[in-house]
Amino acid sequence: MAHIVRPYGDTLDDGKVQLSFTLPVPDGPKGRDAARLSVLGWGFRDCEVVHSAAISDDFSFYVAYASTDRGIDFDSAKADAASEAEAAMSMDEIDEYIRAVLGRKVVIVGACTGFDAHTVGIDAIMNMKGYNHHYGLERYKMIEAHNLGAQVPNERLIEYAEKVGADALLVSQVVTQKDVHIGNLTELIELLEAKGERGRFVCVAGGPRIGNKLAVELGFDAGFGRGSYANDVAAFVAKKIESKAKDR
Amino acid sequence: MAHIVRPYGDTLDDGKVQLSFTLPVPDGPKGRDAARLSVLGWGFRDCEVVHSAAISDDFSFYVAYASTDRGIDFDSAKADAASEAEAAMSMDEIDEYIRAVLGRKVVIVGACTGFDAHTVGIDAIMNMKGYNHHYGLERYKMIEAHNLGAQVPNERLIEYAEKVGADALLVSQVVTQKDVHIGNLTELIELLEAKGERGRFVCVAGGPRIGNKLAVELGFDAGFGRGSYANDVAAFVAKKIESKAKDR
Amino acid sequence: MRKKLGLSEEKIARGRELASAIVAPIMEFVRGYTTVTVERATLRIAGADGADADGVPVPNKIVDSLRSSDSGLGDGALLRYADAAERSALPPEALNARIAEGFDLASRPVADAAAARRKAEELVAAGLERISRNKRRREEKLREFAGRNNDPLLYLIVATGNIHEDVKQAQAAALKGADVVAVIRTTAQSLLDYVPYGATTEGFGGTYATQENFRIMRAALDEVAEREKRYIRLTNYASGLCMPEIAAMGALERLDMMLNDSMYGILFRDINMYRTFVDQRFSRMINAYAGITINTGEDNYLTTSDAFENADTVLASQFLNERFAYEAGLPARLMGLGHAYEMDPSIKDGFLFELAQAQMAREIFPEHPLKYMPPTKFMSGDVFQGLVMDSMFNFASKATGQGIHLLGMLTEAIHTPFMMDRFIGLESAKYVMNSMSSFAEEIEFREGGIVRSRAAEVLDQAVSFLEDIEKRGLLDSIAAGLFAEVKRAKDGGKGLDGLVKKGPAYWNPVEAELERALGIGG
Amino acid sequence: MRKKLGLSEEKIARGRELASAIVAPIMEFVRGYTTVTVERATLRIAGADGADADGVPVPNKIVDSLRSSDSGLGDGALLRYADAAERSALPPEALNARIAEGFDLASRPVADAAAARRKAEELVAAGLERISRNKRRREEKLREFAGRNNDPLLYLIVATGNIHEDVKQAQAAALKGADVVAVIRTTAQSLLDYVPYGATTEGFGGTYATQENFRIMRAALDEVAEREKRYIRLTNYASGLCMPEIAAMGALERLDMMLNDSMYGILFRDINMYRTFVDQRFSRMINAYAGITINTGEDNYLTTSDAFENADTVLASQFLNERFAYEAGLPARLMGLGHAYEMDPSIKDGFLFELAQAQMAREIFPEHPLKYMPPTKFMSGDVFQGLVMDSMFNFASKATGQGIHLLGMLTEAIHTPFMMDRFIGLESAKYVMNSMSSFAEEIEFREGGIVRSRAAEVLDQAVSFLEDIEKRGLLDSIAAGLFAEVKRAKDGGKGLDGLVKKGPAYWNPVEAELERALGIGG
Ligand code: B12
Ligand code: B12
Ligand SMILES: Cc1ncc(COP(=O)(O)O)c(C=O)c1O
Ligand SMILES: Cc1ncc(COP(=O)(O)O)c(C=O)c1O
Repeated sequence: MAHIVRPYGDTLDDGKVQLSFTLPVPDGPKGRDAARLSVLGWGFRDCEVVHSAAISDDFSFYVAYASTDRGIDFDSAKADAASEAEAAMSMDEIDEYIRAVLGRKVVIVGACTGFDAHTVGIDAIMNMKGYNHHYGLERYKMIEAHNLGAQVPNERLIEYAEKVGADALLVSQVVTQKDVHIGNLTELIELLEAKGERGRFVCVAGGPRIGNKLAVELGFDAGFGRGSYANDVAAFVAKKIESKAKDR
Repeated sequence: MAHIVRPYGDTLDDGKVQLSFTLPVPDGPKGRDAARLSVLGWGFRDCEVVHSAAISDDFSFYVAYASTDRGIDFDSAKADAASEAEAAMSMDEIDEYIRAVLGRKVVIVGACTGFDAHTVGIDAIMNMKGYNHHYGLERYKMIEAHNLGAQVPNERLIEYAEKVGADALLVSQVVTQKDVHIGNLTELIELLEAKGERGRFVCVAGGPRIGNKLAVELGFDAGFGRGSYANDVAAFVAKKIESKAKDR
Repeated sequence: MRKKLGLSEEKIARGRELASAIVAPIMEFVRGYTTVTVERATLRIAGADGADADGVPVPNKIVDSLRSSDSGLGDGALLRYADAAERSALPPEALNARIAEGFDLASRPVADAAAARRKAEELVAAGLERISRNKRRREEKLREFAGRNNDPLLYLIVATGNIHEDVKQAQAAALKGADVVAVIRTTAQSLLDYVPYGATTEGFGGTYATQENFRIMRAALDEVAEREKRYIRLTNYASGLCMPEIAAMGALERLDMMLNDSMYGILFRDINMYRTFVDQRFSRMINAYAGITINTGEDNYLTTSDAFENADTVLASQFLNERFAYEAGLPARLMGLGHAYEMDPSIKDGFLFELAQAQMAREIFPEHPLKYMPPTKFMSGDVFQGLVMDSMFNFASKATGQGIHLLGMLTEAIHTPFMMDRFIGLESAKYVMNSMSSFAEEIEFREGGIVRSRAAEVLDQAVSFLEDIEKRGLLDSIAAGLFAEVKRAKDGGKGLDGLVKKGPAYWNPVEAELERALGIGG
Repeated sequence: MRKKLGLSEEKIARGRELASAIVAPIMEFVRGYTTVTVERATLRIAGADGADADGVPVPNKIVDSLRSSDSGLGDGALLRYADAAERSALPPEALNARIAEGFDLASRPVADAAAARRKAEELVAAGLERISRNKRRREEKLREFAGRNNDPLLYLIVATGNIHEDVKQAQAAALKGADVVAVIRTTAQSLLDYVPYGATTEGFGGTYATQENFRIMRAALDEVAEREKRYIRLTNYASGLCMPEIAAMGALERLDMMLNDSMYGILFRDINMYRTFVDQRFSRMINAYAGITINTGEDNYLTTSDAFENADTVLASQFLNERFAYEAGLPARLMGLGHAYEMDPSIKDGFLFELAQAQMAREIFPEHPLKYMPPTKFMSGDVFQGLVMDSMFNFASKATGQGIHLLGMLTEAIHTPFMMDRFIGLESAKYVMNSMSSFAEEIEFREGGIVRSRAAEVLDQAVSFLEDIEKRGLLDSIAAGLFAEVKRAKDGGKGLDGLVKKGPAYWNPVEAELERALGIGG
């Protein structure tokens, strides 16, 4: 049986949602009605526009509460494949796993690509000291980690990965405005494919606005969003290498 | 030509909306996906669930940003009929109007009905001192205002209105939980109709969650929401009395 | 608590002196009267409970039938109930059931007065022992979980109308850090001259206060308390036409706090003033005996009158509430005197005026766990701005060492709280208060500055205001609209017909025992 | 400004002394060098502008061709440009057009050096006069609209990538109360060794800094200023590989503030350190001459290292930035030294530590219009909690008399600001700052309390840190990763190849005139 869930304000299935948005119209009674009609147009009912204010002569800001009847089947919701690894294995367990199953060090190359200068995210995953009480990949006994830093062109990343015989590429993308990250990530995969090397590396993308879904769509093996840690990625990479080996 | 408007984040027609809501499911990757699917299910695209948190074991809170393609025709938005009166006439102008057009004092009886004990709203409209630099009806030379206060049963309001020969009834409703205001307002109209007296009075409802639309649906002549002032109501009532007189 | 304002101790003493003088004639009057709900409360402590098929509670059936009988209520109701218990040899539950089915106590005069008295004393002792047990249990748990509550206590309301839905929301709130949960009553329960019976699932803007609802919520909060090792206080309203009865029910079910004000019912519910003064005393004696903290309602003044202009009326009312509370045997540590952060947000330095008021209350009432209410009046549909106002309030509260902190809701102007509203309120308050935790110890207010001058000015005004009231008398002052800009006629308002002059044979062992235990002469 | 922390004046003096000692050898080096962008900036002030069909700017064409010619850049570029102007008798616009079309300055040696010098001086005088006119205009408007700005100045960013869209958002922000509008540059413009030409509509995370974009935005803000009778300051970034050129363009288009740090490029953009130190000096001289306030980038330290642990590096960098700025002729009142509210929000009393840091900066740099940055690192997708953090920051800023206040955005962790985010930021800051407007005058910090102790401790640490740097030398300290936990090799990083040793015949009348006007010996 479907397990339908709807938003909860103060009673089960009341469907209450808070919204805020700007409209490119002047503030005033007509603007408020436009806001109400907009919310109704998005399929909500019982819309109350509880606040409106002029942002400028031509723009106005609205806060609204409304109800929805449209629930979803909770069973259709999927935990992000990559984040299923969440807390799956600890650093020691992963080292042990690699030793036991692969019997050799895993080589991982990471970088924040394109013009993106945000190093903190990739550092959080790779640097010795790690992040939020999770050590980074450099500390793993069975991982050889190379962190190329930020502003790294895709070509250089691939070149370097070839040089050190990498098993996996970790790519961080933080700036997403105008979908610049999509371009950067797509380019990497296309370059690899053009060289016939896509199969050679496990490719992982990460960043606060990157989800597993998006990453997979763009041709990566997985994507890791905010709140992910080195052991999530390490576990994923290790298992993926193993399963790739089996597939062959 | 239709003048379609959509929400504006930082670019025309990007359709960006902020949402927050609770789902009756535990927090976690699956909950976040449920939140995302919910937002998509409401017809938005590019949903980013930017925050999730556990409210309890079984409830979780989400903040999301998403885009909509569904705009509305701005020309279909209507300024609230009652609030069109907004700033229409000042106290002096209204007194002048009543004197000139009706030639007699207008009698208005107001109350906050049912068990609703919020007097501040009806006082703001009726009391001498008024609200936010708008004098109340008691100060109008050409209006005889009777404020019955709060917790007034509908029967008593009607009785009193009959006694003083009122032209108009003003009803305030502030508490709206479980739609208790709908019941109170509907009852008043039904009582008047049962007595064949609906036509005798201009009936006006008011309160922070009352809109003109709702009031008219419930059988009132108009409704006034938050931010309305004595002169809005007085102007409406005076004109309505005149038009009723003409209709006869 | 370090004093920082340099307030005149003399002025403060003068305020207290005036409050005593104002309250004395009221107490004089009060001691000569009982009310229908005082009698019902007495009966409840002795075991009267339940309701008939139409929902009329057993205590009401007893009191109503006595009132309309020849004997009236002048002798009190308890002796008749005890006589019936004695004669029938039934335990209270069975006797209650018989009364619910129609058995009329008033139909028979007392058989053996001495035996009835003994029975009454026995029943009362059992009731009071249950209350004492509750008090001990609370104290034990507070000791066991010492140091686990927030300071100030974070107080949240639930108000779904359905006790079972309330339980979910209350447990969620408690899990996330609330120290106090108040179940808001349904709109207008204040005006009912009876307390409904049983678990309820339908209310408007709140949930009926019933003894069963108290019990259900108490159990739910105790469950979270054990899990979190943090005692969760439960609050309701001993207010309106049934103040003493609700106090009794709360005492029997281990509530920890009660909204309970000496004048709120008069001013904000148009309840008759004589009735209210009699009821408030009895209700407070019960609260005192049960170790229940009262929360007074000064915050309500600021919803109808301006916080900047009328700050002195809040302080004056605090002096009066304190005096009335002492008269009822409440120690200072159970007096959650109320005030509120209701300054117009557009006032320059409004925050400093709020700090002055809160710090002043803190220094004048040093042992009292002041109850500080959030912005409500100037909250609007702009939930973002509202959240920021609440944050300034959270700051002011922690900065001045308030005791009981009602969490503001960003949706205050829109609806009774959604579950997520409460969550946002809690999380943001915890962040602010932790982030400026030691602020109160850190800072001094400059001599001659805005904060000190404002506090001194408000104290001055409050003392003049009390002087004025003393001259006119409290009843006439209320009639003249000196409080909250509301005028109330002495013999107007609801519930006056429930006021009863005590007869020469009036006998109430609950009252006597409470007076004895609390050390307040009858 | 009343001092409240009781900081040791000796320690402060020691900090300044160390900064001088650290900066002196760098200045020694700097005076012997020019860079490609210093030359291009000089050319721009003399009138060089425009770009060829491929978008290569005229100043770059000149400098690149000279560099690759036999003569090189050692003599400076201006004389050649002036010589061409003199010989062709063309006004700069026409000459620029010819260069854009392919005319190569390097192809001909200087004809009449004396005539070329005269021409150069004439061109430079015209450029500098335009800059001076801008400065006078700004001063007049500030006088005319005196008292209409907020205090601190409220600073907002726009970053749509499209200058025309930016204009809408900037005007909306200014109308709602912003005093300063900064147009954030597109991602990675820092790393371009040229400045794009013309109006632009495509950028990522920001809009290209071009002279035409400056002009468009300047006009848009002047329009609002006249309507609102409030001068609106315009800000951009004289930072990255083209610091001096952007400073020149900003001076020519009457920008009012420039992000401009002596070490930011090295640490956060991996630009070579020698190159940066040369560029920063020339850019700052231009800013000083134009009356443009610089904003330094200490806030960036706290995005990579911890605000509690590394507070001293911020103060040390402020001392260094101040010294570098004095060396370039900037008066204290044009030094918007940076810092930021970046304490982990879960730290108990974190707000007090922030207060300590902000108050300390205020007292150590009393005439400097400190630039205070909002929380960014600990902002999350929880926009509600983020708004509350921003409110605490707004409070701290007003409470410590900061000069330039960057408004926090509740969506900081999500996207570049939506129009409504900016609106919420402005409205909430105005409310908070008005509500606690006089707070700074009202309060004192307790002696021996957290705030005073923390400030003294950070000052101590900063002085030790500077002592360490003095011992190692600044360049080696950077190489060793002492700042922001980033290591930079002396000859590593971008742009080193743009560094040029001044030849014996090096001639730069812009530099000479600036040094003269600013009273800083060559
Ligand atoms: C610090 C910071 C900076 C610093 C960067 C310093 C540095 N060395 O990294 C400085 C000041 C230099 C900076 C500059 C800019 N920034 Co910035 N910055 C931030 C800030 C405040 C924090 C980012 C951060 O450090 N987060 C902490 C880390 C640990 O989190 P994280 O990156 O999400 O990483 C975690 C996960 O995502 C994941 N992860 C990340 N990468 C990877 C990779 C892999 C393989 C895996 C498995 C996982 C993984 O694991 C990490 C740990 O859990 C954010 C706002 C915010 N609060 O988020 C803005 C922000 C990211 N910046 C932004 C912008 C626009 C810029 C600029 C472009 C602005 C400008 N025009 O000048 C510049 C230029 C930078 C450039 N060219 O890229 C925007 C991006 C908007 C967008 N969505 O497009 C943000 C969101 C601010 C905003 N609201 O405008 N920035
Ligand atoms: C003050 C106040 C009180 C005071 C009332 C004092 C008094 N004498 O009025 C007290 C403390 C007594 C009180 C009690 C309760 N309150 Co109350 N209260 C408020 C508060 C804080 C402000 C209301 C106010 O005064 N607004 C100012 C006036 C001027 O605005 P207004 O009413 O909107 O009126 C304007 C317009 O609406 C219009 N208007 C109003 N009436 C009319 C009539 C006509 C004819 C016209 C033309 C115009 C008009 O004109 C006015 C001027 O512009 C609001 C929260 C808020 N900030 O809005 C909660 C609020 C209204 N209360 C609420 C509740 C639930 C209660 C209680 C039921 C709680 C309880 N269970 O105990 C009780 C019981 C009251 C009862 N039985 O009705 C809820 C209602 C939720 C809902 N939507 O159902 C609110 C929204 C708070 C909340 N979030 O929970 N309350
Ligand atoms: C003392 C007191 N009693 C009761 C109430 C609640 O109102 P009601 O009278 O509807 O129960 C309040 C509300 O603030 C109060 O302060
Ligand atoms: C001094 C300085 N320059 C420049 C920037 C902007 O970064 P970018 O290098 O991308 O222009 C900052 C950002 O905070 C800064 O502080």
